[in-house]
Amino acid sequence: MPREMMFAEAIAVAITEEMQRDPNVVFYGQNMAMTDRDPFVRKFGKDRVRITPISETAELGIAIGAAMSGLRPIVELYMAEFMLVAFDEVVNEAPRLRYMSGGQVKVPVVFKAGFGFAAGWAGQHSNCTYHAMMGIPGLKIALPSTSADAMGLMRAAIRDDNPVVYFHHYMLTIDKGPVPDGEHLVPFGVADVKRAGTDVTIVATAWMVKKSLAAAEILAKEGISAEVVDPRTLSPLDTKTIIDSVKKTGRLVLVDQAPKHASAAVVIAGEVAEQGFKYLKAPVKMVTALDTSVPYSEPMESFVLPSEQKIVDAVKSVLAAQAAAV
Amino acid sequence: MPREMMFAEAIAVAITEEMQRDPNVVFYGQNMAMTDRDPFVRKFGKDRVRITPISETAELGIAIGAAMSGLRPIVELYMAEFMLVAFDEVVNEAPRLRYMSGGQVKVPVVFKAGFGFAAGWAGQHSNCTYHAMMGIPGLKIALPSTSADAMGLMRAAIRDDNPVVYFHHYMLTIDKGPVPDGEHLVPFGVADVKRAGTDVTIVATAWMVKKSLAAAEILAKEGISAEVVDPRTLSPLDTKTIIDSVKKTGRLVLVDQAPKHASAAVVIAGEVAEQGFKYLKAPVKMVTALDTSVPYSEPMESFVLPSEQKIVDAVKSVLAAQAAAV
Amino acid sequence: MAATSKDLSKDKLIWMYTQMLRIREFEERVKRTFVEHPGVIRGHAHLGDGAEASIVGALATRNETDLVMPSYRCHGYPLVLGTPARALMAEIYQRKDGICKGFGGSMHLADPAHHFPTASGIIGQGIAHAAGAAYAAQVKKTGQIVYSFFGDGSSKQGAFHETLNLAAVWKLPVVFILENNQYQAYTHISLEDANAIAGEPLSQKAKAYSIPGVTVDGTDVRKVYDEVGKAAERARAGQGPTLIESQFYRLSPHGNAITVPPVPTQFQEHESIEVYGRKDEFAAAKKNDGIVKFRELLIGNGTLTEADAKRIEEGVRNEMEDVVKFALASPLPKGEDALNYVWA
Amino acid sequence: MAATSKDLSKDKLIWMYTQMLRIREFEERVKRTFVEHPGVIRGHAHLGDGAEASIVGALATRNETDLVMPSYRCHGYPLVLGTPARALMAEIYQRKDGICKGFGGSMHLADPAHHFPTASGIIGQGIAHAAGAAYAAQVKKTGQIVYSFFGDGSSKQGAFHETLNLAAVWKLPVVFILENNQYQAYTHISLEDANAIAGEPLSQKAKAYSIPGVTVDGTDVRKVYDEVGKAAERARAGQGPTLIESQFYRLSPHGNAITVPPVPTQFQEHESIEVYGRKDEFAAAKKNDGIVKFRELLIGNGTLTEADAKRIEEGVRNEMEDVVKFALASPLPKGEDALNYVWA
Ligand SMILES: Cc1ncc(C[n+]2csc(CCOP(=O)(O)OP(=O)(O)O)c2C)c(N)n1
Ligand SMILES: Cc1ncc(C[n+]2csc(CCOP(=O)(O)OP(=O)(O)O)c2C)c(N)n1
Ligand SMILES: [Mg+2]
Ligand SMILES: [Mg+2]
Repeated sequence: MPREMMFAEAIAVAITEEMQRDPNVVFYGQNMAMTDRDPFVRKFGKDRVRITPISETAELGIAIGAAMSGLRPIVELYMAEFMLVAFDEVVNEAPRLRYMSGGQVKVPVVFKAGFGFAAGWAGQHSNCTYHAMMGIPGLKIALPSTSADAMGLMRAAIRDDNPVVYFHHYMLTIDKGPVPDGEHLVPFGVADVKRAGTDVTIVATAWMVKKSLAAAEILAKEGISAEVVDPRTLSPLDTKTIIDSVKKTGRLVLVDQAPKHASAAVVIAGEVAEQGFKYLKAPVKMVTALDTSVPYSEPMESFVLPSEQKIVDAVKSVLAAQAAAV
Repeated sequence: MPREMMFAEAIAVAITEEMQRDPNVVFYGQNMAMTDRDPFVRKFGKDRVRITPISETAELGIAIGAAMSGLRPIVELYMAEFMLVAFDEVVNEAPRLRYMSGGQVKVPVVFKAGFGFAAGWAGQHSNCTYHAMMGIPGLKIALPSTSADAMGLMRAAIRDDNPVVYFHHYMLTIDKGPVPDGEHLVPFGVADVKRAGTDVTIVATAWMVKKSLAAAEILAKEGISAEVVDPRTLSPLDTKTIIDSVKKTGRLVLVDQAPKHASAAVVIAGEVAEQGFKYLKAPVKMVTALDTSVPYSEPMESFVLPSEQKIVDAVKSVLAAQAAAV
Repeated sequence: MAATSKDLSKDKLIWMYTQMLRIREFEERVKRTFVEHPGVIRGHAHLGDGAEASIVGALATRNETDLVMPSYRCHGYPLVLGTPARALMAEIYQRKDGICKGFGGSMHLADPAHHFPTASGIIGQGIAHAAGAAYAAQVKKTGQIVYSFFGDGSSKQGAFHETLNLAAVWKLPVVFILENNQYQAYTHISLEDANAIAGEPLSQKAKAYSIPGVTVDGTDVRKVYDEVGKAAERARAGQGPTLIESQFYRLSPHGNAITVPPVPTQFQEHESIEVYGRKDEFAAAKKNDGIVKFRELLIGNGTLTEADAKRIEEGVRNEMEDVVKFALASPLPKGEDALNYVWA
Repeated sequence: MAATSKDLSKDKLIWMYTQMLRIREFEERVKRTFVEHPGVIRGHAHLGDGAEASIVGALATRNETDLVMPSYRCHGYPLVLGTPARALMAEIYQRKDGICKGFGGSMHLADPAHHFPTASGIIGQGIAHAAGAAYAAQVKKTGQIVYSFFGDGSSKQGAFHETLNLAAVWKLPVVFILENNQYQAYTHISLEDANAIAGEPLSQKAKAYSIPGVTVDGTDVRKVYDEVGKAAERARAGQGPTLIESQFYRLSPHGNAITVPPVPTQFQEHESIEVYGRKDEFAAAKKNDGIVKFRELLIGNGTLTEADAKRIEEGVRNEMEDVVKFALASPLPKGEDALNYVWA
């Protein structure tokens, strides 16, 4: 019987249960595990659960070194931007050491990071950085949008023998949703159709899935049937499910919280231009952040970010568009 | 009368002449300006030309701070990967400080970096990192493919009031080409048609332009007329010139040295899927590195990277492809 | 020789006391805003109460054009530099009249016209920016020096290390002021700093760069003035940087609670109590308030009468009352304003 | 108490001398390859000649399962750890029989089976990886310690600073060996290190982390053994890390010349001469060769006869002759082999 759980709770449960299952899983980061009363410290002790200084390069590098020696570290990063001061570890160490060693080592780490806090955190704390990690061979990226996916992907990330960047959208933190019983796992590289539809495909991730589902509701009332596809992981990316949906609907809207050229949307659009072109009856349409940093003040922040209304408008525009003249 | 110049020389001339023109231009980095015999030190002295320790975060951060105080620093980074240890400065400081200050400051820095050294430098030194900087509002990216563009873009980069990442493809270092006389400038955001053609558009950057031009030669012998477009700057990206070309040819091949999802090619493909869809007579085709890190051994490295032959094959495949069935 | 606090004029001492009060009152008003006008401040705001003596003692040594680069906890410094408090509060309130026109917010104040170029929200990076400003001053021979402020936690970031070495090698005119307020967000320093764990001062980090390292009581505005004064003199003389550890206590929690909209956010209890249950530590810090101590001193040595002090305090309260009113009345920016300032 | 070099058995001393010779001869053969077999080595190769006494003195203190994490200048260490020299040379020659099957090359050797997990080509990052291996040893209580080797230049990278603090706070079982060979690529240390400029040892950086810092003559294999031995003992006893500055001189240039294909690449003159024109410095370093000094010592104290020494030297030459032949004969990988090992 599925339980109702908050997004953040689902992640915590996954980490706890994986730590129970496997003594090699360790968990550390800044501003966690401050005292013995911390629930993770209480359960797993101060060897496996630790607090770190503001030293992201050391934190991530130590995780990588420990992973090569048999641990499975999870590093709590709170905000994905904090990885940027240590970005070499994320994109040029963790995913490359195995390859460069000719397969002799593996680097099972999970870098867990919040992102996209569209609540007045302004220019340096509100970004979506996943595009900078896409296409890095050897690096996996999880980007859940529901409590169930959050739990299942965290479990899978911890068990994965490859480095994983696990993104947690802050705006979903306290959202509740059902989570299946038992050892619920979500495999990497399998997109999920969050809502079935026939007229148009909307591909969205994380918070944008929520906004797209809301937009789909509005559209439904106007007789437009939108299918909402959530890739759930950006690497590997399940292009097939997306193209299968486009095959059915012939129309594609991509929604992403990042500016267009820094988005996952544009990558998926490019893939569809290559692999799904023949199914498209209209140009794809992207609903992304405008090309600005995220401003502090609320009216400006709202103006810049994708909204339900912008998604609705985009869907209508692709439905109005004529098919390509051959 | 245009002079023949090596690519690296064209860059050095641009830096020298800009330093002569503007006393606020400074130039520093690792393993340069070691002694008083260094040509830049001789001309401009040890205040404006300096050597730095292996401290990329300090090097880039100091450039940013100095730029806000009226200097126009150029930082020599040799290999673009070295920016990754200081990536926050590149994508989350330099391009955001002006915006966050409400326009009160500007950050005219040039981060100059080699990349793509496909000559056995293996997994950590052979990458193309530009995708991770695309779509960052406030950050410009130059990616020249000829001596003339190298000079003109460096000059423009130094004069630009925005932060610029200037990529220098190592494999082009000693290539010679004509450079126009005088203060040759190449504006940002203006693509260049390196070869005119009618049957297919090839979009390529840096070293891939050279490979694409060679492929176009081969294709020409088989009666296929390929147009080769070089965006020259990835931010701003001149989508219009690309789409104008596609309008003419109806077919698009994109060539990029990076793995597909980490490429500029996929971004451009996504833009064309949105803005140029109606002109496409066939799916776009991307010729990118395979989804591996770059291996050390030559046969494997060659296998992974794009080649003239792969470009030729891709062009033929898009010419063979049927138009989308509406 | 650097001027010492003994030579401070009565006017300057009163100015210093006033600035300390202005910081405290400004921060109190920021904090109260979360209760009185929920939603007016978004994101994460961080207060400088407890740091007043350290901030003012340091900045009192400035020459007119010297630059100041604080961390993201940056409300106090521009108040001292002459930035209109109205424009600062308006920024924190997301308003068009904000010093950054509503683009930056609490963590990213900037006022280059008053010698405060910018602040970065990413730990440690501003230290490098400060050194860069010092490099510009050195190359352009402006005679300026730069005051770089950052937290104890920030000294564990690579940027600190790289910048201090390079600043020492280049003999940059910069004073590094490590504000040791004993906490890095919710983390007590005893959990993260090797010097602190060994019972050694954080100023010892200076030895890694062969520059002077000094620890000073950051609740004593005169001692801060003296030590920063010496360092400033060194910097002006072309002798390079100094690392000053200024020890004080942050009197408010790290910042307002991090909540997800629409859950309201406010300041909670201080971490010493909330996380660690150390009521005594917090009570002792409250008692050791640099403002209270300076007031007693100024009254004790006849610089101020009780009545003078009250008048100043009243004046500051009135100023900040006006500031809040101004900021509340200032209009929000329009959505499309967001398209400005992306490119220079 | 740590065992001292006085207690070293004759066998161990001879083993140490042999390992030093093997490193030297291996590196000579790498260098000669550029002349004798141009194109066989690609990219950038970096030699450890000059470091032999430091490497072997340090590694002679190892227990069986202790881990070693060098920087990208990594040929020497695995030779001492027992990695077949054939597999190392084959890797540098891009061959299928290479220790990394041709995927890594000179900068990225790895042999976890012989306690050498990996090396990183990006400066400073391997220091953090080494601390991570030590963290794993601590959590898993394996009793292992980790030897982390990195250059003087690398100590200016943020990763150094962050890792040493965290290793000290966590009391990780790791020995940090800062190989001060006086150059960072083409840059002399006097141009980039604040300690060096002040005439102070780089081991002083340890004070920033309140851990022991020692400077040792890295051309004296016995002194290195003694100091690293003490640090290893400390690490084994759970007392945390030590920073050892081992001073020696890199006898070859930084690496083969950086050229663009098809321009051939080779080793040039040492930077001391090529860049700085300091012939005396280089000549003095050549004279102070740790291998020559150790040979004299071993013959002087009767550990070896001249004939013994010659026999060992002959043996090492023969071994490396075979190694080169093996590596040349080993096949190149196939292109499509590149698709392996991307994912675990
Ligand atoms: C690179 C990075 N990591 C983490 C954070 C999150 N963070 C914001 S403030 C802070 C604590 C800073 O502590 P300290 O330097 O002591 O300054 P204080 O807040 O005490 O003034 C942290 C960890 C950040 N902003 N940047
Ligand atoms: C982050 C980074 N910056 C720059 C480089 C280029 N680089 C490679 S080796 C080297 C010099 C290293 O000097 P040192 O640490 O003294 O080691 P040594 O070569 O003397 O053994 C540099 C700067 C790099 N690999 N990584
Ligand atoms: Mg603090
Ligand atoms: Mg060195």
